[in-house]
Amino acid sequence: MTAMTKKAQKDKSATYPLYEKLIKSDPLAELDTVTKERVGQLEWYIMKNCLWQYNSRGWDRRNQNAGIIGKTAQLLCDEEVENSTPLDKCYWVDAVMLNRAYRELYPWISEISKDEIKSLMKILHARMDWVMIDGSLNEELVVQHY
Amino acid sequence: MTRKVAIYGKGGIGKSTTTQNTAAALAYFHDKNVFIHGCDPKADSTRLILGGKPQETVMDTLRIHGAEKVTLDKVVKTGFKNIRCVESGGPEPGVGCAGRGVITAIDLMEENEAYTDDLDFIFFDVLGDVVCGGFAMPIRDGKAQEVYIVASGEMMAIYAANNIAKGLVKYAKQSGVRLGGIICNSRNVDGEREFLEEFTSAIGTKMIHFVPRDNIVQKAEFNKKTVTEFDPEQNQAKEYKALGAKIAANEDFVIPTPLAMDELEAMVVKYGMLD
Amino acid sequence: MTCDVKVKDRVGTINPIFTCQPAGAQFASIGVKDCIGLVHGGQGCVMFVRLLISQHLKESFEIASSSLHEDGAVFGACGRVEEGVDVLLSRYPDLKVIPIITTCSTEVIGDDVDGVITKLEEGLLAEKYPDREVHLLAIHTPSFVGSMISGYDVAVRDFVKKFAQKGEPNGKINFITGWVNPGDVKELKHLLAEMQIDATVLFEIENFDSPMMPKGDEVAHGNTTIADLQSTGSASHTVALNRYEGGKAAEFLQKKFKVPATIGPTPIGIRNTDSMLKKLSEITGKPIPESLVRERGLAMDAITDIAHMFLADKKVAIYGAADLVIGLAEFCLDLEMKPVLLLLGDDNSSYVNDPRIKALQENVDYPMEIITNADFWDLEDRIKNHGLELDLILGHSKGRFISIDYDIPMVRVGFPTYDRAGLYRYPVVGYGGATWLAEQMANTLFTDMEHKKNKEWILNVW
Amino acid sequence: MPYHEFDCSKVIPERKQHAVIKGPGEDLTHALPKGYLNTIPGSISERGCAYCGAKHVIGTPMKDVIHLSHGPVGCTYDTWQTKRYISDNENFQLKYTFATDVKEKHIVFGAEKLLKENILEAFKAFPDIKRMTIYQTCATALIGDDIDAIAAEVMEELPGTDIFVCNSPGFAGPSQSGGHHKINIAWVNTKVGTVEPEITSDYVINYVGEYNIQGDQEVMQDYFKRMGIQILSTFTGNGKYDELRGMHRAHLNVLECARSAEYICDELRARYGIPRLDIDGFGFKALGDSLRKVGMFFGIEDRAEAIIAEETARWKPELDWYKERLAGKRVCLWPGGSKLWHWAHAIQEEMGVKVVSVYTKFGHQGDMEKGIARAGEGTLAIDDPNELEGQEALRTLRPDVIFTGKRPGEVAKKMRVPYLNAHAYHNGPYKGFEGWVRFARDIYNAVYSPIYQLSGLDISKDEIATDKGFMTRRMLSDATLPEASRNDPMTGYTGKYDSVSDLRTKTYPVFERKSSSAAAE
Repeated sequence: MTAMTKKAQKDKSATYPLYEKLIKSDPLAELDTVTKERVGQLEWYIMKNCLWQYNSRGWDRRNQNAGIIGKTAQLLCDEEVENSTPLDKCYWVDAVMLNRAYRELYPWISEISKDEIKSLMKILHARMDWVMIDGSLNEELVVQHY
Repeated sequence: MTRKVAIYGKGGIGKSTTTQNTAAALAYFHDKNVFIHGCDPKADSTRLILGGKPQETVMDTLRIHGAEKVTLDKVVKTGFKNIRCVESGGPEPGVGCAGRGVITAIDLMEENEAYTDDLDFIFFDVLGDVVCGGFAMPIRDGKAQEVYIVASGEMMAIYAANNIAKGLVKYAKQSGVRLGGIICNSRNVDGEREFLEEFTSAIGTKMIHFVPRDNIVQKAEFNKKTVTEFDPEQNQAKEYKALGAKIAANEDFVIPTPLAMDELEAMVVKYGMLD
Repeated sequence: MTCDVKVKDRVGTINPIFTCQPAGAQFASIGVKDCIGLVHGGQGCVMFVRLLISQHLKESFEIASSSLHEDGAVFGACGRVEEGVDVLLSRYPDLKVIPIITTCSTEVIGDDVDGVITKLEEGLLAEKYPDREVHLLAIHTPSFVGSMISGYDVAVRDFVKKFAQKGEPNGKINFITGWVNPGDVKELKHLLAEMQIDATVLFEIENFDSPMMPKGDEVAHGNTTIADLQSTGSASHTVALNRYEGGKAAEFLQKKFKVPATIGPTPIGIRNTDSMLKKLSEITGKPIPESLVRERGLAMDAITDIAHMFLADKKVAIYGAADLVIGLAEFCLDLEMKPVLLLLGDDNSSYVNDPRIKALQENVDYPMEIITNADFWDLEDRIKNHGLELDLILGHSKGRFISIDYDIPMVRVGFPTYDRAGLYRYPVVGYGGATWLAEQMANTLFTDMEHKKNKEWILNVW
Repeated sequence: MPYHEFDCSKVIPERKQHAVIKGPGEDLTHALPKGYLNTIPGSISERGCAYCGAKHVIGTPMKDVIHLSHGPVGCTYDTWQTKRYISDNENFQLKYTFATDVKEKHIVFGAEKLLKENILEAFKAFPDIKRMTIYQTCATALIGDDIDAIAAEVMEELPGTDIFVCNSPGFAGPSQSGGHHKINIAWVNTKVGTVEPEITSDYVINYVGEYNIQGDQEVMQDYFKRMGIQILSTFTGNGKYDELRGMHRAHLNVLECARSAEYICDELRARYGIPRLDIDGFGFKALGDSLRKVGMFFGIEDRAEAIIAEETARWKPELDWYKERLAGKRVCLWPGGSKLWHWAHAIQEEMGVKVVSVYTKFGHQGDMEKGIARAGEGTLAIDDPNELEGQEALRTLRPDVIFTGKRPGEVAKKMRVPYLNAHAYHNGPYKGFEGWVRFARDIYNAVYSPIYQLSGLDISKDEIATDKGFMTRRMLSDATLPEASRNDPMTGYTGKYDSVSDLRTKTYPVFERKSSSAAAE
């Protein structure tokens, strides 16, 4: 019953950080067609099937992209992935799904070297930051409250 | 043909006193048929005419008995010289919507055809400043056609007058309402007359009358009477008689040109009233 | 006296029977041709009312909103009316009439809609649309006054007030139907035609039962024209069937244009239809033709089959618009039924003085309750907690769960009736309406007997 | 920017920025309409108000609560019984609605006393209900009644009752979305953390942004229960007031409709460190992946796989039966918010239809981003389409079916385009594996209705086939299919009319609990 009368944690909605523009232009623009092609495929799958990249604020999207794409890269390279905290675990879960889909849909992944994978994923990360944050037309990304 | 007059002015400037004394003078000296509609939630616009008789306000009647029970015999009282009086009434400060009360009360009076053709004057005595749509009601379509602003030489009174003029401009086009002039209810401050004359001409109107300060007004009020009723021989009664005559004869009605803040401040500085 | 008239004894509303005034004004507005109402208030005041009406009619139609947002609520929103009128005119080339319908929010902030109209007429209309016939009118329907019924009443009056002109007497009568269905208008026009009476019908909403055409180009709309409305001032007489839904307009025409007014009866049931025809005959000098005698005979024949055998003594609760509820109650009494509870869903204090209600009070010989300003809890509470027993409920769809949860058969009648198919198509007025109502009630009771195994075998022979 | 300008909107140029057609090679940095801006007066938008967003959409699905609106009766009446969010407690929230019935005198003198009497009356009328939500409306917001103060007063006087106040008047924002937002934040600010819930599983989630339309929530709940997951609360469909006060104790927020629901999840993440996982209950792949992810988070993916296998085996063949017959059918998508993206890609992949347009009624740019990304090239995307734009689009796109609301559905009907109710569904639920087949069934039934075939015939000039007494959907849908398909013994959906009620009496496996400390991480 004491619980019933307990007051809610009344702190007002937190103020969230603005974000730095990192990517100044489309990272795919200058690349060779093969790379374009491959990153395009990886991006296509995310845009059609995933929701994690759409968190409603820019700073949040930045974390999501880094967390999930980063962990996916590790998985694709058979590296250990940190998932001790609940938040990490969420990133990891989405990364695992992505890892599976990529390996299944894009056989070329198993044919290229780990370094190539890493650099591809780096470009993918930059590309996702560009499409979802730095190049985005969504005017709400900079709003600091919910 | 009935003249519908709205009296505006800063709170505490003496609107109600001026309105009632002018109305009494018009009725007594000029034999005019007058109606006063108090549009102040405080409902103190008619007590001098009614000799302090308590008056059930329109909104109280509506609250207690319902809108369809609001009838003239319930809410319209007749006082000195058959001046008919109605009070809109309204909420305590800080609750509800007093502006809505003004709108509703005037609508109800019109529905009940309270403003009969035999009237020479209807005075709407309106609370302080035009704070929201409701308090502009008396200067809207088909309501008052002429407005007089009660002011004095005090800075705040002039600010208020200027604001009211702004509100008036907004409605002038659509409803045809015009400013008839500024009534100076003197506070005996230095340069008052000059200040008001400069201000009034600056906003494109005139000071229609300078009502000097005279304690007889308070004395009459103490007896719940207008000066005219209390003692028509008093000088102050003559002042109101003169004011009434000027209003009755008034023919220049204008759309005012309110001053910008800096102009107004310059003028205030000029008359050294920045304290 | 066994019939009491009471006011609901709670201040609040649990499951409302009515909605607010702007809805009534909006329903009236769709009856006018080349007219789009502009509701001055929040968007929900239009979005949900359009939904409500379209659920009932299974049709679409246009009503616009001034889309009041935060800024407008604080700083006044007349500008949004000006913009709204311009946007409507510029996008709907046939648009001629724009009623500006106020709501609670814009009445509270005190937007001067009448003033804006003057401003628009001298400004926008003169400058941007000089060669176009456009009429603007203000309809003040604050939601905190009356109900959708008074809103409809006010709107009908304001349309008439805006357009009516005194011209050469046109020998027509004004025929104000009240808030009815397309099927009712059709039936009423049929009766007028049989009587050979030339009438201006307010409002012509027959067309809201409209077809789906192979080309896919059909649009449903009201058919009362500006000319119709103008002519109301030159009519020889006004008949307003419903006291509370059109009465104001009739009174206005009488006062302003000296057009004599007859108010009522709501022609529900045989007797009320008879007296409507009688009054029409007196007003116009036209005789009641043989064809209607026969038509009436059909109704008598049909009703005789069911009244004393099946309907007699059935206890009925009726809720909704006062004119409808009273008319239905009167008809039920002719059918030997027992209306035991009438719920009039708004706070109109003049109901108690309605001669029809007085007549009920003087003549019913069993306990009857009439509640004004009623809500559905007045009905449900009596059933659930005070042992009220009913055989039948008459009313609109919003009361459906009382019928469902307490297993009481219900005939949908009134507005809205979205949970039954096509009811807008059938009249409840006139002889046709009387037949339809009586047979609906009978069939509904039959279905219930079978569903409850309650002497269902009785229908083996009939 | 590939803006699309409607002929009917040339006179209101600002509309041009609200419609785009995504061209070849274009992405979200090229194609995104403006969104969630003030509505143009008189444009005849489909938007509702912030009051309905708070009370009608988000608040009312809460099932064990008296929902009281403080204002004139209309707001309450108009929004009452216009939705299909059911509950497993006899639909109390659908059946009962409460209005303080504010009249002129209350407007002028204040309505706080009236409000208090109302609260007491309502609790008196329903003695078993101890919880209440109160919603401000335009009128009471303008006169400035202090609803919170009155609520606090009553809670003092009636121990055991609890009242939630949502101040979201109709004019608060461009659309209902403003109200969604306000009620989310108000709930987390005033109610979360005021009850300590009982934890009965190692795996505890809040299911956020699910409103139990025709039973969606109960379908998803069935899967979670089969996985041994405790749903601490559902925000708000079929949800309990006190369960929602205990949201702070979940291990994971599973988020379905990301917009306003996202705000409460993110606040819970910031204040209580509960992470959020976005899932998607529509479509076999999306739903399967969603269950896998939740399972994986708790280390019980095998339980998810078992369900996916079982459900897919049961329903996939029926889905494919429809897919073959719906191939290439053109669909206009005009839901309110989230279904825009939940459906845009999935119905193309799994039902074979082609999405030719994605509209959002009240959504933000973030919603449209998903819709555009998931829809194909050349899809027309419109933010807040108004009456004329909607009609113009129908004329140019010529879809076989439109998913939209009831009233726009009537417009489509007259233009001979069948409609499915995108907000309340036709014969849902549409979530879950079976639900997805029900959705396909409804589309098929709409598209191949013999009546729609007949309605196009002009008997005054067209050829009339006098040799036919009837046509079946199958005759129409299979006409051009290969022999094998035409002889397929399958006939589509084989489930019951009511696929939800049985779930309420179902028994679930009991799973052994680990030590509660391990569970939290």
